[in-house]
Amino acid sequence: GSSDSSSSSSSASSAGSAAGSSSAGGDTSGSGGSSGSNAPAARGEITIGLLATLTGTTASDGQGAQRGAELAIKELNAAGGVAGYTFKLRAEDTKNESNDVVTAGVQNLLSDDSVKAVVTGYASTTNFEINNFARAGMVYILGGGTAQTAEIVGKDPAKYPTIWSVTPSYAQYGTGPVDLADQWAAAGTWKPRNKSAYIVTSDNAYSKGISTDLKAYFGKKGWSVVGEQTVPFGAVSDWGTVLADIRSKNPDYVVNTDYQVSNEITFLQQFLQNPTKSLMFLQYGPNQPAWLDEAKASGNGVLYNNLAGVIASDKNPETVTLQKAYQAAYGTSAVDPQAVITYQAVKIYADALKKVGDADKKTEIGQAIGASTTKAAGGTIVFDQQTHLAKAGDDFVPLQSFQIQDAKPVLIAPEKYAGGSFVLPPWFQ
Amino acid sequence: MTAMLSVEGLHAGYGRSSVLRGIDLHLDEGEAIGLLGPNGHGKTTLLRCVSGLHRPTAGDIRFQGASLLPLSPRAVLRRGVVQVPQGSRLFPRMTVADCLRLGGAANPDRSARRPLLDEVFGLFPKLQQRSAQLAGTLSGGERQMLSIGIGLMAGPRVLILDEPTLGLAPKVKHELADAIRQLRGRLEALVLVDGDMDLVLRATDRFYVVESGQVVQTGDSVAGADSARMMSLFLGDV
Amino acid sequence: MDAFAAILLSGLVLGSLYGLMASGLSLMWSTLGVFNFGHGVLLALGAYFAWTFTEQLDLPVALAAVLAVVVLAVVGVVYEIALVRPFIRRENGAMLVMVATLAVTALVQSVIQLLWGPQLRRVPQFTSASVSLSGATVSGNQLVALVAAPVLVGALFLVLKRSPIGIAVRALEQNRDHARLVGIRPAAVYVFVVVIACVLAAFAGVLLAGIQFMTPTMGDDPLLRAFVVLAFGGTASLGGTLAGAYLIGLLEAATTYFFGLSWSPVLLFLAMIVVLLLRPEGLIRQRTA
Amino acid sequence: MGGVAAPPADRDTEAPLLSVRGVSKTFGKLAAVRDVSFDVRSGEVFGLAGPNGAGKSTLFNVLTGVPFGPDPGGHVLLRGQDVVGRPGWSITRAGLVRTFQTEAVFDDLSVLQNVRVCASPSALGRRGRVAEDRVREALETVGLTDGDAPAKQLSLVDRKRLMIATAIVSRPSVLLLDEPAAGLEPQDQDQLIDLLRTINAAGVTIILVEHVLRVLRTLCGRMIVLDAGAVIAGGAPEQVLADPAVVQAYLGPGGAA
Amino acid sequence: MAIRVLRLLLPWVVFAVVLAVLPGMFTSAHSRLVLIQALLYGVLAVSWNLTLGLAGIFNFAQIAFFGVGAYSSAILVDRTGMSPWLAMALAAVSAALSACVAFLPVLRLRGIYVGLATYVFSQLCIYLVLGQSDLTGGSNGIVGLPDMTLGPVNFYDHNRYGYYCLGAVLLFAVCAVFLAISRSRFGLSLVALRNNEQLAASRGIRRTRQQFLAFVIGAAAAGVAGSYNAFLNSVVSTDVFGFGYLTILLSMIFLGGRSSIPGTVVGAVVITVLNDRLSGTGAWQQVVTSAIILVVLWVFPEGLAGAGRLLWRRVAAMRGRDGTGGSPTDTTAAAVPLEPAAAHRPADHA
Ligand SMILES: Nc1ncnc2c1ncn2[C@@H]1O[C@H](COP(=O)(O)OP(=O)(O)OP(=O)(O)O)[C@@H](O)[C@H]1O
Ligand SMILES: Nc1ncnc2c1ncn2[C@@H]1O[C@H](COP(=O)(O)OP(=O)(O)OP(=O)(O)O)[C@@H](O)[C@H]1O
Ligand SMILES: [Mg+2]
Ligand SMILES: [Mg+2]
Repeated sequence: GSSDSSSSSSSASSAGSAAGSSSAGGDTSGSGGSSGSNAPAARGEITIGLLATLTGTTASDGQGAQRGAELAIKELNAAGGVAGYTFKLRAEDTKNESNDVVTAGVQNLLSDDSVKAVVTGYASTTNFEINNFARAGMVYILGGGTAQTAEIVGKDPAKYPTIWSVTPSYAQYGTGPVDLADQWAAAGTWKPRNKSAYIVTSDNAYSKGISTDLKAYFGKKGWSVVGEQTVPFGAVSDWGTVLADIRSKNPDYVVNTDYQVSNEITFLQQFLQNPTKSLMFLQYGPNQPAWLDEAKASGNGVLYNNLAGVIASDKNPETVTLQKAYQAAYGTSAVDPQAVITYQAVKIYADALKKVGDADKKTEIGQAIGASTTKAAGGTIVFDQQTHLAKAGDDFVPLQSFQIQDAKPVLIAPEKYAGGSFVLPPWFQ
Repeated sequence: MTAMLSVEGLHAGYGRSSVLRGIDLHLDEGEAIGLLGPNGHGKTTLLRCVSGLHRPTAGDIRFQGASLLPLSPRAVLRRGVVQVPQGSRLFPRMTVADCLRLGGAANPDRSARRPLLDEVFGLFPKLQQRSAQLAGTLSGGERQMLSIGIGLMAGPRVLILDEPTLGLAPKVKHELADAIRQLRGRLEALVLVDGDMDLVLRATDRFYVVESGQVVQTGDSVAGADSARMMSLFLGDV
Repeated sequence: MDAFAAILLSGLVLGSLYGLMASGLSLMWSTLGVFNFGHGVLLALGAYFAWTFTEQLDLPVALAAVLAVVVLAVVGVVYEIALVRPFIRRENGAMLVMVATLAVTALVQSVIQLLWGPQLRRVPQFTSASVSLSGATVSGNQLVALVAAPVLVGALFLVLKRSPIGIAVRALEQNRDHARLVGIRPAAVYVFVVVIACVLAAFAGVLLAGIQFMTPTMGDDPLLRAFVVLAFGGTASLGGTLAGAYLIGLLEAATTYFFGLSWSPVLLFLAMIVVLLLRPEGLIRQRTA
Repeated sequence: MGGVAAPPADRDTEAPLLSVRGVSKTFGKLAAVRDVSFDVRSGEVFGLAGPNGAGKSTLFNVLTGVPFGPDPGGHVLLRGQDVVGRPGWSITRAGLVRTFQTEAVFDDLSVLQNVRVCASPSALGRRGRVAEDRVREALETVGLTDGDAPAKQLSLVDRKRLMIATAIVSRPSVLLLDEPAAGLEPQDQDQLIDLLRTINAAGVTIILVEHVLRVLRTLCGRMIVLDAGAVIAGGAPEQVLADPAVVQAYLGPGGAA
Repeated sequence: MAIRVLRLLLPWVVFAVVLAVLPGMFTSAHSRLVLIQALLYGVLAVSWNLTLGLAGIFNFAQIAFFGVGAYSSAILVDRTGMSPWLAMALAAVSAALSACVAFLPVLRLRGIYVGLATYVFSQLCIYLVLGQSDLTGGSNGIVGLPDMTLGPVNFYDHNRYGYYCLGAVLLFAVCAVFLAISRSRFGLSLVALRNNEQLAASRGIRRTRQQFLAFVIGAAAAGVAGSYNAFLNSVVSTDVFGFGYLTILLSMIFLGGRSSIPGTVVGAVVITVLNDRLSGTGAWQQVVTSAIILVVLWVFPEGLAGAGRLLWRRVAAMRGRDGTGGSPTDTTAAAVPLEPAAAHRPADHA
């Protein structure tokens, strides 16, 4: 019966009806093609490519990314498509982000004539595929590795009209935690003893970049960084020596930029065995549902922030919509940050396609994307023309800061969306 | 009366080359037989078949009426058929004592282990002196003694010795020949393969000559010792 | 003083974890002469089974761990029959087994992903007990590892040193034909060894799954670490392996404290070369027979 | 210690080809070789006998630089040059070549390749032609005809032949043979004797470790007997084998029959 | 004699023709890329086979040599603007130099210990790359390397036709060189050392020197492969040192058959194509590929080369029965014994 429904749905969708939703459900590879026979080629089903780590160590990220793109496509098709096009997804597995595999995946998408745009949460560690897509004039909307993206695009933005990042520069990660602490100190909610900070870094580009920025910014704001430790990238099962050093330095503020969920759980738990009176900031990890599930009440008091993912506030209507749709499709309202990226990317592409009207005019579509303003679950996406990254800031994509309170994340900044305010962590009592 | 051990029409080979081509022989209780024959004509292969290390392609091997062919080397050993292999590297990184212990572990009769060990040390005092040395560092002759010692520790009913005197100094060879004669008393039967024809003929009752994978001659050891044909076959013309 | 205690405890905890992982590997190497690349994925498999028993069947962790170990013991039998037995007697048997275990690693990792999905998961810790030593604390599974590693590996060491099965294992490795002639059944010994290795891997997996999140590839990192441990401590004996594990653990703890952890492989390699230059017989005294 | 003095070199003014001076080797408490001295003249066949474990193979190991346990003591002068402490390959290239007690050949190579790989001292040598001639000559000498046969499939006798071929192809000045006749039947022993005579006649000095007395008697001009690492007798075979100390330690009551 | 030469050359001519014809048959960018990756893996696997297969050394540093080659050419091109061709040549040199370091432990170690030490060496390379981020770009890697060109021809054009040709030439060259080595006395000495080191030493073969040469030659080839890979993807990052390469290459070598060059090449092609065919199936890709490898190992422990030999023997036997072929002076018999034991029946030595 399913083949019946899909053929009927594709003809229906080409007629602009909403009935197409039944086929877009879970079928990502898509049988496709049958609609092309009775519709003009330019108005048939087109493919959106996805690069994602569907297997391997970070498979859960890859699946998140796939869900986001799938959901967006399902919604678009349900709404009757865009400019006469309906969409299907073609996912390429980038496994462990090795260059050969990424090159092959990129090539597969580029050689598939029905692919008109490619989205990704992240595809490679270096984002080198940007060059391949730019050379082929393919629309490529990505999320992670913003420093690499800015580095590649920034040299000659004109060469990359079709490359855009829905994630803003990570620069704010390097300032946000410091600014907040200064605010609390000024407001008297928290009294630092000597404005000392301790930074733990994991040996990878992301963590190192943020730690470097933080260190500089701490210094600029009159803090002293009393200690720094770098741990190897990968699972760290014992933080004893790092914590010993922290205890001996007894800083006001501890920042751990090792974003890996399990490392941050272990770090916190081992810290709590004998805590110092320090604020505890953990980079990114607590955003993951798995972190909260595991930490539960022991996470109370922990600070973290996020540039990706939905704005965790009912005050943002797009968030509510996305959460509902996600709940309906996948049975959870905890939208994976990777899903937010690809969901937004597909939607932004669709809007640009609507404007241009022809999926093959990729450069025009790219330019339309660059000029677009999109209110989305993660904030308002406007692109910086120099780096092709989304702009950061409270009116654009905000840096959301959270504190765990009563085993739940509470958004404490920016003011605009905040649902609560900072309290002293329990270990200060 | 059926023979204690009998080999009937045995064929065996390695890959495509056939080594044994229909061997027939038998061993009665209380008997010692010798296998003679030029190098590389299948004696060792025959013995490997008996102890279950090598699967023959045709024929049968029976021990006290029951076929040994389906049995694993361990099961053959449990029936009391113990083989001392030719030119073994032994267990190079185990001590002499451990090697002997290993041999003893194969002996179902625990209480016999201690006396057996004494017996082995009596036979080869050198092993006792060297009992803490690694087997891999023994001299060629010492290794040969240890190999026999391991076999004896298993408490054999039928002992099969494959070239036990290979590389032994004359004196030890004589001692070993004496030891083999002594052993005969405690064993139910003995099979001896050795290059030293003299020794074989002196230590056994009957002999078989194996050539090109077949028994070409058999006879009484005492008579064989005089046989002109034997002399010409093996001693060459000195 | 605090720092010293922290480094010591940390080093011991890491050493115990590494020791548990490396000893299974070293056991198979020193007895069968093969390198088991599948050790990491066996560890993951143990963890996933333990997770299923705790979460799906609601069993207490200790029971789940025991069940997981039992399941892995059964897996070990299959593993031996499918991956070791068919190859080990062949020419280049060691390399064939190595490649077969590599292939099965990829296979089982994918199967885990297909069966359990890629979500991050954790197994509850065995205990919430903790022990402090002048400010440094070990708790939960770390504590269990600290105690279990020397006990388990020590027990295994004794078994291999003293028991008949231990002698049989060594004999088989050194001379297969002669070992069979003294009544050793290679199949039984191989199964024994592989099962023990699997059991050790499963136990390490359950411990680790309480400390960090589980992924199908969770065993890769420990496997690589065990590699380094073996390079340093040698595979000649379990004692050496355990010593190597503690050495690496302490070195890691100390280098983290003083330089940051990333430098320990570099230091290790340098140490290795220095050792080699100082000790002409090599890292591990090898006897040429 | 020292045991009986080694047979004095003849009155030839010519210096001995190989001169072993006070060589010892100990493993822990065990002195496997103790203060052994003897001279070997160019062109002779020199016998070395002694009970099992007397230290004959160990002595060979010392002479040919097999790295084994602690460093040996004493000097081994080959044409006046001390070779003790030099690596095995370099001693071989200096002309001191040995065979092992077990018939060792390279199993994965063919007969021809086995000899070829041993032919040139430098394996990358450019003197291909000369070496090929020598390879053929060595195989002819030992009587191996099928060069393409894989070494793995050789019979014991042929393995021994091949082992000798690989040793003589580099035209050693001294050839050390460790029990070449072990496990051979009388006929094959005779062939071996002939072979060694041929090799010796071609100018190769031979040191022969053997338990088969017939071979020793037939081939050797002089011999020594080791016991417990030390030389207990030396001289012409007939005389040495009648020596009561030798009978007591080595030959046993059966004597040299 | 002429027939002999012809027989010797024939497989090479066929090989060259196949290499030349393939791109004409597979023109799509996708299949072209698959072919190119097969070539790359082929080069790497054959180069690894020198130490792993022929010399029997557990050398796990080959991937490090590959990575060093990739990085050094990327750095040279990126920092100095050097021509990629020169950089590729220098990649061979730098990989060979790194082999000198990796060889240090091999001086004293044997067997699996060599594997452990060389593995640690490749880990060390990763840390050096990450540590020297000013030079290497650290974990950002080096992105945007220029395409290789020859005169007016850009290798990226026409679906990377140029890269294909270069890869084909490299593979052909590597195979030819390595076959020559395995037949040479140098190659024989490596086998001799693998079989019996003590005996080899007593025959004047210098283990350290011969194995060192094998290391360095293999490393140089791997370095070139690394450089090729860097320009092909126009990026280098630490994944060139990754465990992934190790696994995939080992599968190729053993699927194809360890000491056989054609086997290794076929193994590389099979695995690459298989991975590509299954790339849409998620985790099933690994399941199927690994299962196939296991089955081949079970059935043909000598890999596809072993299977091929078996087949060839069957065919030869059939031809023999027909009386149409298999002349008694068949010279290929030296390399592939058709009737190994028949000539050595015991009776022959009586
Ligand atoms: N593992 C093997 N693979 C192939 N051929 C073998 C194998 N073992 C022995 N052979 C061959 O089988 C034949 C018989 O060998 P076997 O060892 O049985 O002879 P033997 O009579 O015991 O000789 P010896 O007196 O030398 O001990 C020989 O030609 C030998 O080359
Ligand atoms: N590495 C070692 N460690 C300890 N002892 C050793 C070592 N190598 C040899 N030995 C001992 O040194 C003595 C001399 O051994 P060697 O092999 O030289 O004897 P041999 O004269 O060749 O005897 P055979 O005639 O039996 O071959 C033996 O007792 C042996 O056990
Ligand atoms: Mg035999
Ligand atoms: Mg000896």
